[in-house]
Amino acid sequence: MQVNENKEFEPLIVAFCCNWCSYAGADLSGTNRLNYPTNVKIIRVPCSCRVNPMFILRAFQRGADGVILCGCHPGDCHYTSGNYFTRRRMTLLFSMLDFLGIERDRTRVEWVSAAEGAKFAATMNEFTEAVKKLGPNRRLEDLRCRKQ
Amino acid sequence: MQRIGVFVCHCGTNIAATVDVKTVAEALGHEPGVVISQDYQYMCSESGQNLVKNAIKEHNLTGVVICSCSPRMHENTFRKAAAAAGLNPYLVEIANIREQCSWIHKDIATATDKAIILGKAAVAKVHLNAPLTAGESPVAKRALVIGGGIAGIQTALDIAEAGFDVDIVEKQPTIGGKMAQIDKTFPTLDCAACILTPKMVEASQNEHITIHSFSEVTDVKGFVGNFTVTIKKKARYVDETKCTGCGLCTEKCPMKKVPNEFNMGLDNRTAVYIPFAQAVPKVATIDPNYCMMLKNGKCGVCSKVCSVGAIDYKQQDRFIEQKYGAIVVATGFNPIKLDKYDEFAYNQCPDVVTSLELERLMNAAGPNGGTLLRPSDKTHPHKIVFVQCVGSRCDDSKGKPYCSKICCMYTAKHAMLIREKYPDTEVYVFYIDVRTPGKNFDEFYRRAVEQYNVHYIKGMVGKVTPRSDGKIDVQASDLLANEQLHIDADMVVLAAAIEPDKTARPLATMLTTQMDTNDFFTEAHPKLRPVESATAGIFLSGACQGPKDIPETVAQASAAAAKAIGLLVKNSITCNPCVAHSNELMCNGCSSCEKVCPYRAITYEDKEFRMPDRTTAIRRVASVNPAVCQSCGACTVACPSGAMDLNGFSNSQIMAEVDAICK
Amino acid sequence: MQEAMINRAKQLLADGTVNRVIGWKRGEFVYDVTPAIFETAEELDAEFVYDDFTAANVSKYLVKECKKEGKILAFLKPCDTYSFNQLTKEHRVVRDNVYIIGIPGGPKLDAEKIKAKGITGILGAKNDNGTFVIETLYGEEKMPYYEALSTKCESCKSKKHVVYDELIGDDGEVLESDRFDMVEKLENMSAQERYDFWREQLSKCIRCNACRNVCPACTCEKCVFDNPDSGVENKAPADSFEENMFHIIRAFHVAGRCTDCGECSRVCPQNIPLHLLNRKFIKDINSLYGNYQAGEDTTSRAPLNDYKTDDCEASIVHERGVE
Amino acid sequence: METFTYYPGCTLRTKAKDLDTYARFSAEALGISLEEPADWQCCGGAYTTAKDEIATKLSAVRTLNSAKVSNRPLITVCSACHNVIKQTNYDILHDEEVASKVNNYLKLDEPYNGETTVYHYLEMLRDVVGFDNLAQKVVNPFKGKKIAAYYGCLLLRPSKTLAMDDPENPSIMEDFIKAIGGTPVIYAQRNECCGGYITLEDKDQAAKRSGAVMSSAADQGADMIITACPLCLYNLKKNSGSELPVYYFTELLAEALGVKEESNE
Amino acid sequence: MNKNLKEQVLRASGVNVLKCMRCGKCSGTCPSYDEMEYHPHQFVYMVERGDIETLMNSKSIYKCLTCFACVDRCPRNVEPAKVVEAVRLAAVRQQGNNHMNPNQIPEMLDDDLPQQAIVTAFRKYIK
Repeated sequence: MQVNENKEFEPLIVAFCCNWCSYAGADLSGTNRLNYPTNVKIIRVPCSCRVNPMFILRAFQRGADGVILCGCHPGDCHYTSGNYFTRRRMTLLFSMLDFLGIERDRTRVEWVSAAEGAKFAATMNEFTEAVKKLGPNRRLEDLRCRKQ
Repeated sequence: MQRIGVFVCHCGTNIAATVDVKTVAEALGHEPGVVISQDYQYMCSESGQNLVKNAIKEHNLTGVVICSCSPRMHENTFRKAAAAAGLNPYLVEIANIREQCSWIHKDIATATDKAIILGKAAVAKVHLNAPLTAGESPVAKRALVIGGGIAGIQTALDIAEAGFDVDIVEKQPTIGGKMAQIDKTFPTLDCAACILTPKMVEASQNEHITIHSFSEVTDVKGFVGNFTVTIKKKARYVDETKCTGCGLCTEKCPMKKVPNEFNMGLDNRTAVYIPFAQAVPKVATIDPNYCMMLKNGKCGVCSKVCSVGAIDYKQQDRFIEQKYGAIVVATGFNPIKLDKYDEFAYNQCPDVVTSLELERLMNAAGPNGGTLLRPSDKTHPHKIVFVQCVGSRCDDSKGKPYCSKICCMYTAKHAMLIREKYPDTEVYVFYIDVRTPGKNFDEFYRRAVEQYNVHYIKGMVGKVTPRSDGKIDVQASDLLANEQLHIDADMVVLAAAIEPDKTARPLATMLTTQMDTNDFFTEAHPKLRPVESATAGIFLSGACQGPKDIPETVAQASAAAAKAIGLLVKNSITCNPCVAHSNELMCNGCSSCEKVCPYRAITYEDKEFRMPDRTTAIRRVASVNPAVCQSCGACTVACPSGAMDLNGFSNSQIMAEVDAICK
Repeated sequence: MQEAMINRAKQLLADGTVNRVIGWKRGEFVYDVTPAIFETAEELDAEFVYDDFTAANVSKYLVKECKKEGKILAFLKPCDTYSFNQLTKEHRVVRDNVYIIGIPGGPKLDAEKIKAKGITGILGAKNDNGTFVIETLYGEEKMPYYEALSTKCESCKSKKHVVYDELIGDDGEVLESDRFDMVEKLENMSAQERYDFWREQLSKCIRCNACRNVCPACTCEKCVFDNPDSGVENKAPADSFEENMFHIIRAFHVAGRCTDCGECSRVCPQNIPLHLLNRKFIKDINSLYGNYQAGEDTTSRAPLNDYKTDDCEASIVHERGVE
Repeated sequence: METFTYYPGCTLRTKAKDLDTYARFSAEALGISLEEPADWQCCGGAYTTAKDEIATKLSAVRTLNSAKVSNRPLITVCSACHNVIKQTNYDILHDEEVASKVNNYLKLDEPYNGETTVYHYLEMLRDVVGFDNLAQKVVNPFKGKKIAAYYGCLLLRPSKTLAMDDPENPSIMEDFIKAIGGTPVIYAQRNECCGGYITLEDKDQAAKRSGAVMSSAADQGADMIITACPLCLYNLKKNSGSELPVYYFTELLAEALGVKEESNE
Repeated sequence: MNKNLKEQVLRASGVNVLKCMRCGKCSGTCPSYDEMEYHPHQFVYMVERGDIETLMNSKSIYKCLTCFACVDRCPRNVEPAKVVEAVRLAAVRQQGNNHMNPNQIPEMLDDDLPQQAIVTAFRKYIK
């Protein structure tokens, strides 16, 4: 994302949300008119376990400043076990990104149920703020793709 | 060449007040492949839908993007509209610009920008959408009920009533389950046998019902509509088709010292036995652990006295295989073992009994012919102490964390029946809470207190000390009086917690259904789908899903039957076409996908392939059963080569969305 | 050793147990030893080599070989047997089609390290009590033995064969090794230092795919980076990110499957320490989900295809380590 | 001959010499060598459950550490010592705070981290010697004797920590009785408290408790009662008002093994 | 209610009093029940309410035998005996509040009394 000297840095946040809990939770925060920043753009997936590490890396490559993955709470997965696999995969992936020196606050996994509209909004506010503090993602970004 | 139509909804002012819909439509009109981009007041209204339909026909659209409310709301509406206009319904994508944009943002400029980006992502995705057709899978018109207690019997009767064949598999020699052991039922005090046995007979006589007694399920393959189940018919050493149930063999059998499990071991039976008079099927069974003929080849009395020649010492276990469309689990419960709670002296004193043992002690067909006598000396007890919550409501390290639900009511029943029949007997009930939610339940408990003078004491028994004079010292707290009591009781009755039958856990593995940490089957949804398991085609009936009394069990049994019938009436089931599929050319056959599939939808086969160098090779490749796949996508990430992909949420589709958002 | 191997191979060829042998032969230089197939006793006598430069893991070659007619004899070093087992677990090799002779492993030598000492024209070498005596075109040279060791042998994890039909020489034990020391050292650096370290290393990558081609866990019919449907198809690094992406994804794909054989780093022409990425995953898996050694057996579930309901949350990454 | 570190405790050196002597001679007869650490201290008699008590745990840790240094399991025989030492060891193993505080205090050559295995003498008989082997070495069996085992509270509880036997349905002492040829008597009060140290200031309460134990055992037909605890023995003998004879289990063991006489010499 | 005292008792005992379901089994099994003014279940409940001083001033804290019957038998794993011990420690740790004076000991002794009883009493009664 662009850094304008006059304007505050506005990070681009990609949020992957599972259809059954977190996407519904995001809808609920809409229904309840709970604000969160426009920086957050949601991509719907059937289950958090559908999220391939490649999607996350690609988002960073193309200019995302933060990627957050939301799924059902452990034990509540619509597919019973999907989020347990997600948890292992993302733990290891994030640990690897951290190992490569990528700021660890750019990635996050959060469990948000369909009833947690307020938690969804609060999480997005908080995460956007955290990423904003880090500034633009330079370490993982593909320079070619940066907007002029 | 793609021809995509974009339709931006105002949703009255819901969207239009914060998102400049005209600008959104205008901007998306410039996206590659978009041939028409329109906005409208209410896209979901009939005229809105007509707008979409007409555009599809007029512009010969290959894809449609609706910018509107959440797809969870109207995705189906617009898919149907597209189908009506001749466009494959899976070529429709929704951009959620209401719940995830207009409703949460205030600034029109930034909200409009975001709506455009969300629209672009949907356009990018729809470019890659493929037309999908829902597959169909046939339904075998036969149901299996596992467990022949009241839950299984009721489910089977209801399914049979609808005209479908149904098999009951029961591991005991007779159906009837726990209810057959119960004396009277609450809150009406009618006799359990009087209401259960007619149902057992009805089940045995129903032309649609086959009862496999003394049998177990040993293997389950397949999926909804198409299960193949292996049933082990254990050798009972008696030819079921010949035995008339006359009982002569049981009279003559010389081995008479076998603990009678039907009477909770309170008396003995013979090695060849019929569990109880009204058993169904009324067929004898030989217990190989005690039969002298089977153990050392000496005896053969039963064979000699049997006039129809039904005894067959050479009988072997038999396996039968059958196809089923639906499976209902009704494996029921058991009281827990009380070894851990010997402060109540259950292992030290025969006059400390469980409630189920008390049922048998009071039952007319029980060891004492219906007269309540102490097991130790067959004398009449004059003072009886009931202890509630033994092993229920415990910390995980100490017992079961749940309330067993039925104990408060059956204890009130026992107390009342004893006071009714033996007014000279004093009855004490130690309780933590008396839990009586249910129709006429609290009234019932109050009758025990007010009409029958049962002493309900809030507190808990802490130590039971049997004495040589036959009395049992019961040391307990009375919390309301703030006293420690010692009662010289003649009998102590423990309300043991109930737990799922031990066979349930291996069965759940075979069925790929989920269980909770207490081994109760998990329902598909705790409120809205209480009698279905998360695995399609597997239904839950009775206490296997959680503690239940008889009326609840019967209600759930009928509900499970209704769900099973709803499946069996279909000739075939439509499958969700958004399922995983494997590209055989790239598949490694490594089994990673299979390991993460919660539905066992993935199987492997060795297939012959023409290789690029014109040779042929046999390779192990995965294939997904579309009738079983539920589209979670776990396999797609487990697959290293990207051979496994998911219709509707493919790698390239999601990647296109990512690119569009990050552009 | 070489002679014993050739003799045994000849016997097995002669009695029909196997119809070919996978071993190694020498290329242009004495240290240039590569895997090769031998079908006759004569070929064996002529070219079969096993010496201190024979480091290559032949397990991966068996993916293709075991699909052919007849049984093949493979000589596997301890580390190679782990790879073989892992491939068996993933149904990539057919155990019954391979006759395995376990042979004692390294330590093997790295010619690059010798050359780095300015020693050229190598003709042969032997270990003389910790001193490495190298015979060259220009006479005898000496260097400390351990300085010539292949990186992958410096921290050997096991001398034990986890699968074999017979052994030549004795079986060893699983070793305590210091293989995670470097990973730990990196973990203790600051994020900026780690980033700088990896940026420097990964920017050397020329996407020659040698790591992928040698890796016994990378046996995909078609690599995801060559798959047009994957959305990440790319054959060469166009920019710094794609090197990151390639190596992260490659490491992720072999996480829980990598036996830590070290071949990736051994073959990298740019000397990128790629094995550190794999070891990072192994170290994390061991500490978060319990010790796991890929290839130790053929039945256990790979950690990424498994879970426990009380696994740690991903936020553990944020809570531990150096910022 | 297997060797163990043996912790007698203060009482076994004074009022409960019998418990100790018989234990030693019996062990020798069973081929087990008990080695006493040179400078043991009193365990303190009671384990303090409070998390903020560190000083009261130190002497137990010193004992545990001396067993660790000699690289042998630790054998105790007095129920109270066993309880204190076992609970302290559990704390060190399961509570990092306790472990670090204790080690900060003690400044041992090498920190003690719960390495020592603690056996009660009865556990040694069951798990090391084996009751079957013991039975074979018995020369004077207690044939026809109805013997009631008294566990009291300290041997069994807290059961999670002591982990010797089923706390409500123990069998180790009954199995011991069977091994020496006697007939065990099961009675409900065998795992209830004798009154313990309350005897110091409330003889009535001690009498009530020990009386309940003794009458329950007598009621079930016991000829004698055995215990592993000096304080139990005291309460049951002095305070219960019962005539039922009370012995240390080691005394019966020594007699069964035929070493009682030499122990008394 | 004294918040500090409550905190101190909860911390020292390590007991989560909120797990109690008020069944009263601890008091049902307690061998010292009749000697106590406040009974084990009351200890748990009063600590939950923060009413510690009443307990500290009661003789009940010296009547617990620490036999752990309540600890082992509590269905909820609450461990009442540890609460009693923590309250007693809070009491005896106060200046001049030792429950026993070493000078009293000789008169308590008899020929057979094992010193185990005395060392135990020191642990329990004196700071």
